[in-house]
Amino acid sequence: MTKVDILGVELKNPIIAASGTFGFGREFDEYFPIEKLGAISTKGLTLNKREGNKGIRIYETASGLMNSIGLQNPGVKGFIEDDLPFLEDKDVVILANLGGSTIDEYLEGIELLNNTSIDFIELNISCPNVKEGGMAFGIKCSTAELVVSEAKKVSKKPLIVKLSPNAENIQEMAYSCVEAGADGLSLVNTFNALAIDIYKRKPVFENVTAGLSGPCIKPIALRMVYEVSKVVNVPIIGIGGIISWKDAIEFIMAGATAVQVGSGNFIKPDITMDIINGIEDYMRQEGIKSLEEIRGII
Amino acid sequence: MTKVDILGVELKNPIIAASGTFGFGREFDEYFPIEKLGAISTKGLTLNKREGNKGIRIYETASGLMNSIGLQNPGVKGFIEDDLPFLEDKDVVILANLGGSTIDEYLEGIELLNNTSIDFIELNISCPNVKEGGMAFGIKCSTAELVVSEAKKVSKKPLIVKLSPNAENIQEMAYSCVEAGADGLSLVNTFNALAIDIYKRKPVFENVTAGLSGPCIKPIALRMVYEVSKVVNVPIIGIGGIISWKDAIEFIMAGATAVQVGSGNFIKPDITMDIINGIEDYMRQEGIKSLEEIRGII
Amino acid sequence: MKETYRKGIIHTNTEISPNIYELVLEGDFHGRPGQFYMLRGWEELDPFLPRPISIADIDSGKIKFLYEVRGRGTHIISKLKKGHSLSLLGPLGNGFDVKVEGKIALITGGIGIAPMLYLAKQLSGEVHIYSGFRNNAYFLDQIRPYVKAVNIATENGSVGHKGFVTDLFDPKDFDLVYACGPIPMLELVINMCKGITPVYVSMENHMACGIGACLGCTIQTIRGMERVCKEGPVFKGEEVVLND
Amino acid sequence: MKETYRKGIIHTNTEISPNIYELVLEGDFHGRPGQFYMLRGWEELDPFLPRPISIADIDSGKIKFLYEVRGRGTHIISKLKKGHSLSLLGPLGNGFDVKVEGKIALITGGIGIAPMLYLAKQLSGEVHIYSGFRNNAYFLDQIRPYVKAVNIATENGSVGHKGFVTDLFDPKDFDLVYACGPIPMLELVINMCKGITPVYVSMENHMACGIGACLGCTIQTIRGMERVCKEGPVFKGEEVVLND
Ligand SMILES: Cc1cc2nc3c(=O)[nH]c(=O)nc-3n(C[C@H](O)[C@H](O)[C@H](O)COP(=O)(O)OP(=O)(O)OC[C@H]3O[C@@H](n4cnc5c(N)ncnc54)[C@H](O)[C@@H]3O)c2cc1C
Ligand SMILES: Cc1cc2nc3c(=O)[nH]c(=O)nc-3n(C[C@H](O)[C@H](O)[C@H](O)COP(=O)(O)OP(=O)(O)OC[C@H]3O[C@@H](n4cnc5c(N)ncnc54)[C@H](O)[C@@H]3O)c2cc1C
Ligand SMILES: Cc1cc2nc3c(=O)[nH]c(=O)nc-3n(C[C@H](O)[C@H](O)[C@H](O)COP(=O)(O)O)c2cc1C
Ligand SMILES: Cc1cc2nc3c(=O)[nH]c(=O)nc-3n(C[C@H](O)[C@H](O)[C@H](O)COP(=O)(O)O)c2cc1C
Ligand code: FES
Ligand code: FES
Repeated sequence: MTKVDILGVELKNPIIAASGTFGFGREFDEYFPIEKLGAISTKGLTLNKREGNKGIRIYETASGLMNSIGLQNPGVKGFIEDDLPFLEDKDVVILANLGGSTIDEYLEGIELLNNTSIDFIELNISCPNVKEGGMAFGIKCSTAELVVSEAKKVSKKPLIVKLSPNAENIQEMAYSCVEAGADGLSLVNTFNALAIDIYKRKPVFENVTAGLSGPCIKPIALRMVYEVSKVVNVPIIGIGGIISWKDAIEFIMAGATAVQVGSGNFIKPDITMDIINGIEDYMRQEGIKSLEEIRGII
Repeated sequence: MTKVDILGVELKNPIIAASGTFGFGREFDEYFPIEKLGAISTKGLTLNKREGNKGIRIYETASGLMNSIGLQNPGVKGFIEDDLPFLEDKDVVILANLGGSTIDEYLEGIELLNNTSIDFIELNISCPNVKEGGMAFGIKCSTAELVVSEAKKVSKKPLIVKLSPNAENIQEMAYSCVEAGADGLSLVNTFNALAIDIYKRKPVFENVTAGLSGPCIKPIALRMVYEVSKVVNVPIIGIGGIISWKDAIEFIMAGATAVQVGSGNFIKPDITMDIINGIEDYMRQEGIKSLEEIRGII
Repeated sequence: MKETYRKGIIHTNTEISPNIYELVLEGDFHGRPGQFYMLRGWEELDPFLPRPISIADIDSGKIKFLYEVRGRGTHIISKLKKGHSLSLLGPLGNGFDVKVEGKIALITGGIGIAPMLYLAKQLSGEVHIYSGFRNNAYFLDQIRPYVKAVNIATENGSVGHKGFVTDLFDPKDFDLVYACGPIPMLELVINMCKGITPVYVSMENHMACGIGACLGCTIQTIRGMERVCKEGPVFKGEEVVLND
Repeated sequence: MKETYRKGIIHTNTEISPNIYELVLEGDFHGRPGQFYMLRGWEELDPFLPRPISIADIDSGKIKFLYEVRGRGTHIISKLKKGHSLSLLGPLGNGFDVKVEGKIALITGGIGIAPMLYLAKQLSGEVHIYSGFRNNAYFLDQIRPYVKAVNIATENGSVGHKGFVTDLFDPKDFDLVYACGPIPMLELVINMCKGITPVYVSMENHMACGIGACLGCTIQTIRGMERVCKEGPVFKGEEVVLND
């Protein structure tokens, strides 16, 4: 009943664990069988292993949190060798979330992933672009287009581009990415945000700003998904502050084919199971046979 | 000790009641003497009286709220006749918050306000621009520049431009507005956001989207104030989710000369008094003689 | 100066019917029938806004509220126990006029019964109450001593008339009608009374400030948009423009 | 399958020293000394994250926590009363190794004493505890029966030695040291023990998931970044890279 199709891949349900909040699934599999999820987006990978950022990495805000993990990850090769086999043993759809600070880095990463069993590449274009002086690929359409079109040329996997809410214009960004070859879009990544330690008179995070996520951003993320759904014809994965089945249904009604749950995993490791059950109950009560019936209905 | 100077006007303290959350001060004056505030920004005025929007106008979200009041206001003339006299009787600095959907509307409003005792015009450029097809003046630099430079030509009052966080690039927007003649900037206005009634299968608000405010947006607003303070040399008024003296100090450390308290007024009518007292205590404890010492210190 | 949010210490907080709670706070509170308080039963920022709740009764040193658990705010309040405190602001709004005479009908739907005990106590004319509920009648035992007649309707017929309370009521029998309840009921009552009996209705709307400043709670009236928290919550029936 | 967040019914929640609370929950909980639980004393979204708190003791049908009220989360928990419930996830982390022998020193600073009762109970060697506080000593009475010697230092000298607990302690006297407390104290203990006695420290960091997935709680070790919630909270002193 809850199953959805994304670019020919069937998900048991529209609930995907969001990148960076779910590791590679191992820890959560101790709390519930992760096969019950629609899909899993891996911790953000980069071509080479990264240690991540120093200093405070997590800071609580009103109904949300800021993070500055700095893409600590084992590198694409490390993932393929050490983490992918675990996921392959499970019957679960996999999005390999891939970041990079140069286009070459992305392309090499994609080439390594091409020969694996992952289902989708989720291209994270929010990482600081070293060549453009630290500005992320995901802010200006022109830079985003560049990386997406190159990635599309190389990728043998369906390419989902993960948009940043810091993009100058989310509709134009979505449109540009699709024109450049994106097979699907996921949005939003974290909002660029600031916190200050007023006694130290310094930013809380060593990098000054950090990424805001959680229920606090939901109303903005939902608006962006809605706006994007008006200008593109590819599947959209909605992300941002989803912690209940009601939130998930709102994103679907705004036009999303599936949704990702990120920070919500921190308040209850099996929150995704509650969400899936809630969606099933709701569909039964409302006599909805397929989520297609309500997708983009508003 | 807490006093601050904005463009030659002295405020007793850096706490300003934000537009639209404080009416014209009358209701709050029953709970505390509004003269204790640094300043008051009036309910958003338009040249002509407006009835505002139909349907639900207020909707609670996680640590915040969405509003779609639709600029219900008595019009500039109505304000001057019926509300300004009340404020003139009080020893309080006044920002007349002015919106408009055409440039002419703004200019006529400014001309009427020129001959009054108000201290600042706070130009709200987030209203939908009728000529540009509903897109707000505050999204693209080019449109913002146009209205600001025309307003500056006409205004005899210092002109503070209130920026929208929906601007494509907040730094470029700030820079453009100052180039176009803004004497100061205030930011942020509400974030464009969406909520859906999943049982009615319709947006909660008749206008589909509405403005998000409150503590949920604070980390993003603070980042924007910080970024803007790096590119302009005019006084900045920080706004967004301020509900405690600590929040206010964060905005000052990020570069703000003063701050506005909006949604916070809804959780306690005299919350601004708690904030002012808190700032005084903090300054004493930390041996700070003037807020200049910590402005933009991070 | 009016008083800002103050603490009220909980004396009792009892579920008197499924999902319906009676909350009694200790302290010296005041207010007129039909006025309300903004209640905050939490210190955190989520839920963000306080909740408007009518005065159900005021006695020396105590105030009573009657509330239905609907969403998160009322759920939290329902968990508070004796000795806990909550914050409240009020009294707010205009309230019902009690300096009236003649035969008066109070018409309520569901939790709309909340302001009626305090109102009935203060009215001097002959008061009849007509109360409709979904399944269970509640709070009427407390009101009974202050009214001439109690009429009950439930949707499932478990108590009183099976059907709507408006089936029981004839405006021609009364000089004045006060009503509180869901909009469709109020609309029906207003239409029934049109040209026959003056009717006043207590309106609801989402609120932020509760004191008239944010313009969030306005409804359409024949005079234009008016604030439920300030010009209301009690409006003359014929002046309210309902168009759902 | 591990158990997700479960409810614990509050048996007692007592302020045993200013701002220091002892919380006892009813239920069948398990865990090793040095392990912790994530606690959530609220259903709302603000505060958003659960709070990591060490196991202070486990008895049949009961678990004990000792916590200091620092910010909003611990403040809310401190207001909960008998009969209320809170949600908790655990046990989490590695914990202290209790299968050790010889003379063992437990060194604590402030609320770092929290895991030591449960630890002392399970250690079989000769245990001495060295506890530093700002003003008031607490929790030691409960620990006393399980240790050979109790040494106290307070910053203001009100109880025990005036000064730091590290003044009282000589690593040469011990075969093993377990420490928990503020970073500067841990750093000092690690340096004192270097090349003399093996020392294990319990580390703290802001946490989101508590189960090893978010990489929010990592600290630098000689092997690279490691997770306090998974590889820790107990680390071998010489392996921790401290550079404040
Ligand atoms: C003047 C006035 C008097 C009232 N008196 C009573 C009373 O005595 N007893 C009682 O049970 N209820 C009363 N209500 C309705 C009560 O305010 C709502 O049921 C309550 O706010 C719902 O909050 P919640 O946390 O349960 O729901 P949520 O769904 O969590 O509320 C979310 C937001 O919507 C608002 N909201 C939701 N429903 C309503 C509503 N029907 N009216 C106004 N705001 C709403 C809430 O205040 C909050 O801001 C009154 C409303 C008004 C305007
Ligand atoms: C493994 C471990 C075991 C702990 N055991 C205990 C214990 O037994 N007793 C006790 O009193 N304290 C213990 N702490 C510290 C305790 O977690 C913090 O004091 C508490 O989280 C502060 O929350 P708050 O709501 O009071 O503060 P707030 O300032 O509201 O907290 C805001 C955020 O910062 C985090 N945070 C703030 N300070 C700390 C800190 N020192 N360590 C970790 N996160 C922090 C909070 O968890 C929260 O996410 C332990 C910490 C860890 C990591
Ligand atoms: C701790 C943490 C780490 C994250 N790491 C990544 C990442 O590596 N790659 C990525 O694309 N997004 C990452 N994100 C963003 C989330 O996948 C998600 O887009 C965002 O948090 C918004 O969703 P939420 O509000 O449900 O958390 C991270 C988020 C958090 C909180
Ligand atoms: C109910 C409401 C009405 C508002 N009306 C106006 C307005 O008329 N003009 C304006 O410039 N801003 C208006 N705002 C925006 C606030 O002035 C402020 O910029 C915004 O709410 C962010 O601050 P906060 O998080 O402290 O509320 C309104 C905000 C709210 C909540
Ligand atoms: S609630 Fe703000 S005007 Fe009524
Ligand atoms: S708290 Fe998430 S990895 Fe430790």
